[in-house]
Amino acid sequence: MNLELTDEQSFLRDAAREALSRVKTVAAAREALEDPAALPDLWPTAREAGWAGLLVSEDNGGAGLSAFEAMLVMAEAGRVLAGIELLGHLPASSLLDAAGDSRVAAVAEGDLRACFVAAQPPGDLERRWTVEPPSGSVRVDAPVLASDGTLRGRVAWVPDAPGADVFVVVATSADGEPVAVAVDADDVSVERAVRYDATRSLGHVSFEGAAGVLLEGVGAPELARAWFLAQSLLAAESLGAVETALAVSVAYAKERFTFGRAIGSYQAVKHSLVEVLRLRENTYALLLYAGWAYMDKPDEFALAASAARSSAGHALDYASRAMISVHGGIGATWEHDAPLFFRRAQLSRRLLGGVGDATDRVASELLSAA
Amino acid sequence: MNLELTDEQSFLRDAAREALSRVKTVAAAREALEDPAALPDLWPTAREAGWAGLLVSEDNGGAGLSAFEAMLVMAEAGRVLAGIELLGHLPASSLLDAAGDSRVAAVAEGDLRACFVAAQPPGDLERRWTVEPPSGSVRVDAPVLASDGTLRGRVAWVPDAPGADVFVVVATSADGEPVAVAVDADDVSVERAVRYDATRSLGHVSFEGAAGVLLEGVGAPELARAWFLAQSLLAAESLGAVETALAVSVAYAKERFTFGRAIGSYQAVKHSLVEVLRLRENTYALLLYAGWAYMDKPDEFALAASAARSSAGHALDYASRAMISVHGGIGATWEHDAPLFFRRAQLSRRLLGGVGDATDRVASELLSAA
Amino acid sequence: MDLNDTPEQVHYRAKVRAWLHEHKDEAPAAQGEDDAAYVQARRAWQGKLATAGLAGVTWPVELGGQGLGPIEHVIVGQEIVRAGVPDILDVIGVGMLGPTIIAHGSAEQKNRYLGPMLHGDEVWCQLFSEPAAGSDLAAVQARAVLQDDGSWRLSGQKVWTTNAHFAAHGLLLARTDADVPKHKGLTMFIVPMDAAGITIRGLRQISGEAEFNEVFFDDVRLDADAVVGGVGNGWGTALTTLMFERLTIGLGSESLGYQAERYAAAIATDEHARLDPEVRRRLGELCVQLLAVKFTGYRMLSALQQGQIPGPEAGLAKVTTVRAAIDAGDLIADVLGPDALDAESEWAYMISFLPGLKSAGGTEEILRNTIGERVLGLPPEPRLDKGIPFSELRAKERAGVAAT
Amino acid sequence: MDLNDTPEQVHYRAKVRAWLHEHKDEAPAAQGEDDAAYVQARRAWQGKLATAGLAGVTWPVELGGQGLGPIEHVIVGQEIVRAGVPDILDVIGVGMLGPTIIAHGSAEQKNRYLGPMLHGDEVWCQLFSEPAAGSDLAAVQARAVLQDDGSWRLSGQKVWTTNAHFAAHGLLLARTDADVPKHKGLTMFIVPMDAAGITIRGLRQISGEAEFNEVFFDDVRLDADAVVGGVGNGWGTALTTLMFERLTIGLGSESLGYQAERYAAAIATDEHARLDPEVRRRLGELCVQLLAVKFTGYRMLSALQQGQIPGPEAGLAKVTTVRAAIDAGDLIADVLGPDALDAESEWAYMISFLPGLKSAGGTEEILRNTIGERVLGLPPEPRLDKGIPFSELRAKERAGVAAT
Repeated sequence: MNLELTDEQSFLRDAAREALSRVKTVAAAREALEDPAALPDLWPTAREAGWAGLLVSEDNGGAGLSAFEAMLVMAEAGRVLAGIELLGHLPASSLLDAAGDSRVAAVAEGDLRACFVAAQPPGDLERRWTVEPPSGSVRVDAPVLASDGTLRGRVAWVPDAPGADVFVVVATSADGEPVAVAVDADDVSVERAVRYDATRSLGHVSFEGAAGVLLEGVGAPELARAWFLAQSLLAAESLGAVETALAVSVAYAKERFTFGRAIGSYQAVKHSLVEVLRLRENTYALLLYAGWAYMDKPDEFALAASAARSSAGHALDYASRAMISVHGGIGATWEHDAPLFFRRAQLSRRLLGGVGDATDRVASELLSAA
Repeated sequence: MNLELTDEQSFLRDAAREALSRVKTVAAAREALEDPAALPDLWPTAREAGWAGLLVSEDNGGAGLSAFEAMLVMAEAGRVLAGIELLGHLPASSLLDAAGDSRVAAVAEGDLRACFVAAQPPGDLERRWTVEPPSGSVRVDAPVLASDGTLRGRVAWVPDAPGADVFVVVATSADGEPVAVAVDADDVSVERAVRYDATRSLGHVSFEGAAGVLLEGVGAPELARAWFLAQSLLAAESLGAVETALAVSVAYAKERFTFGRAIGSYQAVKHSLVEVLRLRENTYALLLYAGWAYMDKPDEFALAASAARSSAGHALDYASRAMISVHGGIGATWEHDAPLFFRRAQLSRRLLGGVGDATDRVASELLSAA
Repeated sequence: MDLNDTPEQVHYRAKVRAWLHEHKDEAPAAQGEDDAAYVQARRAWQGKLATAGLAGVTWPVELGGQGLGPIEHVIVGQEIVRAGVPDILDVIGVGMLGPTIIAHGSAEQKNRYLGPMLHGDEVWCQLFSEPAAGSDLAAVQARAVLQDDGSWRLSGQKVWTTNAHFAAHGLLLARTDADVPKHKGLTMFIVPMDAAGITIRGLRQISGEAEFNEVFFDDVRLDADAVVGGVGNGWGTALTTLMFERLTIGLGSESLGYQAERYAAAIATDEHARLDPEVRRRLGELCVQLLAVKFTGYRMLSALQQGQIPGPEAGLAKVTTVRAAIDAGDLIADVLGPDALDAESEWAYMISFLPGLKSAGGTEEILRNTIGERVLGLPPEPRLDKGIPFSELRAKERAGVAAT
Repeated sequence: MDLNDTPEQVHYRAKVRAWLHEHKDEAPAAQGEDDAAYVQARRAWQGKLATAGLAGVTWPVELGGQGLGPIEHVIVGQEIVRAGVPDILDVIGVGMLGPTIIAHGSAEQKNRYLGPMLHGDEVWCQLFSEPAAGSDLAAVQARAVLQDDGSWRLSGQKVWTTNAHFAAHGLLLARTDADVPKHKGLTMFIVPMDAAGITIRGLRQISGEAEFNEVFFDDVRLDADAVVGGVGNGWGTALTTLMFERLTIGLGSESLGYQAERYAAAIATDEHARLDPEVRRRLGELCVQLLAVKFTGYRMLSALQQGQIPGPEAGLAKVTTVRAAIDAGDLIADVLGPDALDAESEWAYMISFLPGLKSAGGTEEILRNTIGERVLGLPPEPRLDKGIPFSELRAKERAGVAAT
């Protein structure tokens, strides 16, 4: 057993941190709230760094790495609130790779940007494959692939949909089986949706008789794995944001004085920051679990990834509120970074089933195994 | 508007405190865990003080007071963990009073001790009148009054059932209507059940063709009112326990030193005790609401009493844990009082639908009104 | 114990309701753009309310008020909410600063300022907090230096100032002696907001709206008669304002809009969520808190009516309200999804606003300290700033930062 | 990153498993009455484990151990759980006190004590905490006074002592000099538990069981060679024990029984509750915590294997475990009802036990202080006891209480 990062993993992480440090992503996150054009296009950075092909096998032109390496990159993106379209791209790329789709080399290269139109696998309360509704608490059916090969349906709040070149859509076939269908951007209608966190590219995606290519060899287990991969990536991204929130808050707590003492010497502040650390440590441990399960314990991957997502969502919620609170009034102002982390927390925890569904899945997996 | 206690209310409260101070009830609560016979019989105290007839109208030989006065007495009982059988007696007495039952004078006098065999009124999730199950999360149907006037059914965890003289049972009639039936002790089988808090008299009650007297003029509104009265009384009793837990913890936090400072000077301890105070204040305010609604806003009584119960249950849970925690290791020892308050908290919150059902009822009432 | 109106209160309520019914068409919208025309309309409406006796209800009659009790004040507030019209614009002036001038001001100051304040002719702002003096208010650094002619020269910065951009006057706490311990060298001033050397800048919050302002003072001249309550007595004067602040927040809680019914209505629109036990548990728990706050408010009002001054524990109601409203925002966004976070949504504004409210106005942590010490009698935190001249204290803090 | 066993570990695990399989019938029950016969059976079983190399896995070979790493230690622990047999009886001795003697003891002490300890022939207890010295351990008052003949006379009281009633020896922290600051006047001793003047009294917990003892010392004579690690060095020696305590708790967490699977199994028995979203949310949240603790344990183990010493943040795992288990007890009692609180129920014991565990062993609050300061680098609390002779400090505290 060795849970330290390997040299390659450390290198990947450090290189990501370095590459992302060249762009003022946090400042851009603020500007983009008022001017979407202020958001830098980080896809070229992702291409150059080889992130696009991270999960594509070497045979298909990728780096052949695993989920944990992808999480390391996501954490670095989260650390600086960088809006890179990896949450949509990476799970899609792994499905295209599994199916040996003709586009996979271009996707691995980053010449084509892929978007995963995810569906939540059935559980013991909800027996269908479901996707995000535009509004409200009732999830809706995944798109349907008719027997003539055309795709119909609508999926709301799809991460990284705007501007994607190829969509990998989880659908149900005419006979009710879950399938993956690759659809070119031309056949997809994408309505851009910006909510609260301008760095998060979202779209409502509609298929109205779109022609799709059925991905062969990709069935329920692979589709579930892709869903939980997305959960892990979102968790990792949140972890990175937690780490920044903690570091910035700790620094401020050392230098800000009140009643003659640095505020970090007060238990209320100190214990709250240690609570952020506790949630951070828990989340990191669960990401290790998810990374390990992805490779070596496929039966536990749903549990591990859901637990990581649940932990990360809670951690970022707490950390971003603590960041505001430790900074006193100034932490709630537009010019401060804390609100940007708060925005990230609020929107992220409601995407892809939300933290609530992830927590329920943890219970569901454990209850089913009991 | 005047929410101060009236002189009569203050007198009632002070007299109760005085009467209960004559018995070492907290010490008895500990001894009774090993020897049930150590529990003092406080019914004579209740009789003498006139609590048995508190809610019976003056015409029927009672004091003609209202729910808030009963809550004041319950709070005093809770303050010293006194096991008096008022939780069962008082709602029963009010129903006998409403029906003008022949036994009401003796009940008001305390010559007969009554026991309310409660049923939870229907809500928007559960449409039946239900009673406590012996175990598990599924509530069971209230007893059934056959058309021949005999009663059948079983109700678990009935407060104050052992030794009661007359049982006032919420049942459903042959045509499905909720009714109240008075049954003499001879016709009732009571299995005493002691769990965790030895001061709480509980019984599993069975009716196997018992002959009952239908209480005339008592229908669904009166039965619901009695259920929510019991909720308020339990809430008030918990409030009293919270107040003792707070006072004892504050006193200890002033005199115990660590690292050269009184522990009450540390924010972790101080803020936790202020949290107990906050929960105490909230609960008291809701008891005022319940007392007022009982008299003047019957439509809001279900909401008010459920809110009070929910708040009190949470407050006592928190306060008794804080009491243990502030006292460090010694607070978790058998000889200390803190565990007795903890036991009180743990059992009380699971009686009569539990704090969970009360909280759900708050939501249900507000959602229905929306 | 009686929560119902007395016959006199029933009568008063009816009178208020009748006036509002008759005049409600003259009122501007309850929410409007933050522009000059809207402010002007709100000021005019305040004037009408004042003339009708619906502003300054608890002010003494000889100073233009009604000389009535807190219950009448609340009755007016309830009826204003019920009529769907806006309350007075200058809640801070009439609720907090006016009463401070009534308590500590000179006869001339009362004559000059209270009338125009009450009628909305002159709006006021509160200039207490600074970037380095928030919860530790006695640490203010804005400096007023006495001149040979008896006037003062003021320099420094204030922050979190509501209404500064259209206020005529401000009540300002400044340091006039740095060589004595920090609570002792403070003085309260009335500042004309159009004086030379004042710069006002909007301070945007998470939501993007400028709820507050920063106000900069660059060698601003204040006349000798600007002093309120005596030189060196600023801390005592400020405590009066803070006491009225607590009162205003406490009595005004119903109009904050953080009500159980409102959140329940939002959840009730979702047929699936309203039957979900997990949603109901969360809704129930936060509504219990809000109902408790409502009746805590009545308790406070009742105590006030008996002549009692609310203690610091009254601040717990705000803690409870903010927490419960945060939980409500969370729950509603969980149920409604990302659209609840849309810039146009009423919930997005609330979700954005609350984290700041939690930190503002004396943080929850300081409040808990105060209540623990003054209400529960727990021993104080070790204070490292006691009895030390303010100037030395600042030097020590700077040394502390450099050392870490 | 690799969570799987290496080939060597696979081999080691197989060997351990084979031995346990072969000998498990010789083991006593995992839980038994707290009587002499059961203790004797457990001691004998410890002897067999030690002889087979399954006790003291990380102790040096020359002192009777296996000289292996923490992973092998954990493998043994996992296989013992798997085999359903009890672990060694004297976890405190072998896990914490033995390593302290190995680090600080004399050659004679190592020779005399370690062998019998490892084999269960002599059980040990830890005599550190006192009624007024719990989380503030350096405040111990038990007094050892040097005699002219070089022996010591010990008086005082210890508390929270596990196994004292059948221990042969105790490791005891005493004050030997009250005229120096409190950390400096302490010395560590080995105490024969059958010495004249020692009284042991069981200390019952909420559950009614005597998990711990109080131990009273009335002028107990200790030989000169009872000192471990030097006179006046007791604090440093104690820190070593505390570090091994953290390690033992960290590495032993799997056998505590606070596992996600166990709680899920309890809920799964209730067909209604297992489909209730509110129950599932609570179950999911607490299980997330417990799964995190499990993998945090692996992280710690991996770091140990690389030669790193776990920092104080390792204590957060205990905080998380206790909280999650408290939540689990709550949830299970909510679902099962009052029967979960029956004296015979496994849940009643857990529900009763946890609140004390939360306060014990260095409270959560002290731990958060330590982590905040040592891991996050936050400034310390003001310390009022620094550099003050212990005798004066006590006088000040007494004055403080008198004043309130």
